[in-house]
Amino acid sequence: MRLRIALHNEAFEPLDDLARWHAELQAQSHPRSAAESLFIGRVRGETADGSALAALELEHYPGMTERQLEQLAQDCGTRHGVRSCLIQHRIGRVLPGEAIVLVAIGADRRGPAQRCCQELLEALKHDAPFWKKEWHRDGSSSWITGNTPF
Amino acid sequence: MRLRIALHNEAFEPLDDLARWHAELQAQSHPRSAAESLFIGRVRGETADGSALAALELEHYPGMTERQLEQLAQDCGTRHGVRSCLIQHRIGRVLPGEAIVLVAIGADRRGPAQRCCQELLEALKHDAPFWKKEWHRDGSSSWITGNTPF
Amino acid sequence: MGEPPANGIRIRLFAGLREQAGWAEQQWPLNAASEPPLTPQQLWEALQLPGPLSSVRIAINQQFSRADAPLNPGDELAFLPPISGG
Amino acid sequence: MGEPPANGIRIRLFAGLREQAGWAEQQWPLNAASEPPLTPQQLWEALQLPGPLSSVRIAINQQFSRADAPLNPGDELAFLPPISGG
Repeated sequence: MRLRIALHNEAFEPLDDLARWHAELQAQSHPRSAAESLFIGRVRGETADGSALAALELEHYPGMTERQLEQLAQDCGTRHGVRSCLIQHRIGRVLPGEAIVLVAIGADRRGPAQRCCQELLEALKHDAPFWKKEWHRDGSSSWITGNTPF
Repeated sequence: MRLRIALHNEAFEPLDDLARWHAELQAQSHPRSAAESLFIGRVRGETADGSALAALELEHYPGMTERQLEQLAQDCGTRHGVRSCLIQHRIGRVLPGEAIVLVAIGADRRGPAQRCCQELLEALKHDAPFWKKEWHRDGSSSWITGNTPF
Repeated sequence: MGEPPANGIRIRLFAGLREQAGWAEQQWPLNAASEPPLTPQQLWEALQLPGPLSSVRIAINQQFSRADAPLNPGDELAFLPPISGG
Repeated sequence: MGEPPANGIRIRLFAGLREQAGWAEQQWPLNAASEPPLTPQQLWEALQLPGPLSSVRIAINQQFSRADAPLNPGDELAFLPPISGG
């Protein structure tokens, strides 16, 4: 399985990253996958309680976060027999509308691609050390202590 | 729900189409979705029986295919309460590695986006009038009478 | 000026079925709704199309329909072999 | 030349837990593996960290671990409040 994991501390464009990833796989003579399942997550304009969000701050555990993402991707990719896996995740201060996560799974068939993409997204939400703090318009902030409902 | 359906009789680049779709939604003041689930299907290099494929020919029922895709997308999108839906599908002669289908679903949460993308892909595979013919290297051809396993 | 309203049934075949039958489309004369009504099943048999009717799906005016749905003058009837899209 | 090998326990806190405790990291002296061994649970209590230990996850050397896992000199111990990634 081809695997790439990257944390960005500045805004990234998921479609540009995907195009680069596809070009790299092609350059490595990795034939294009018959099935690719992708997910792009972006920061909402509202906080969990419905008020306007100024920004989201993403803290992580340098070293462990990357290692844990790699382990989760390897496990999930092997379980589903997929061909390629790209994970891009933001850290730092992220503005509403900006991309926060991109997962792209290439496989020979749509079932494994979709299942792996979905499971890996849940896994990284629950088992990769990231923490989100919501910054409100009035300058106050609060840590989010769970994920948004599925 | 914002809906766009297009049939292409020449090769299309899914990421370019996606970028245009996102730009159009933005231009219409449609805020970026917090969750976007996507699927890209490409033509395999092999036929169902494992021999090398020269090309796939995609026949459709002009008028009914577009109408049926729109109906399936409306039903699925409404059922899951999603915000946007893009379907691009090839017709005509498609070469190995070329994109054949793109489905992109934007929603407020990842569950509805993923479920809708997955269900709509199955729906269009089973209920939109498309027919695939495999062209072999020796010039012979055969119609495919079912879908690849999930 | 303009064409007179079609008053037969336009019958269309697709993909493998079209190739097996050797034709893509034909017109079946029907000037008025008949009683009992003409159905896709009757036309399938009258046209001696290949294989069992259960192997195909039926569309009337580009909507999926039943084999015993009544046909009316001007209808477009299509016999669709197994679909393989996406 | 170079630093001597670390032989205490490096303790790290993150996110809300770091802010509540008022510190991000400290060193706990431990020159040799003790008997019975020192555990994350004992350190949680000794450091008087806020809330029940069950509200956090524990990592030793950047791998998830149990609260009663034995700690050795040079280990990095982290207490992780509820994760919210993706």
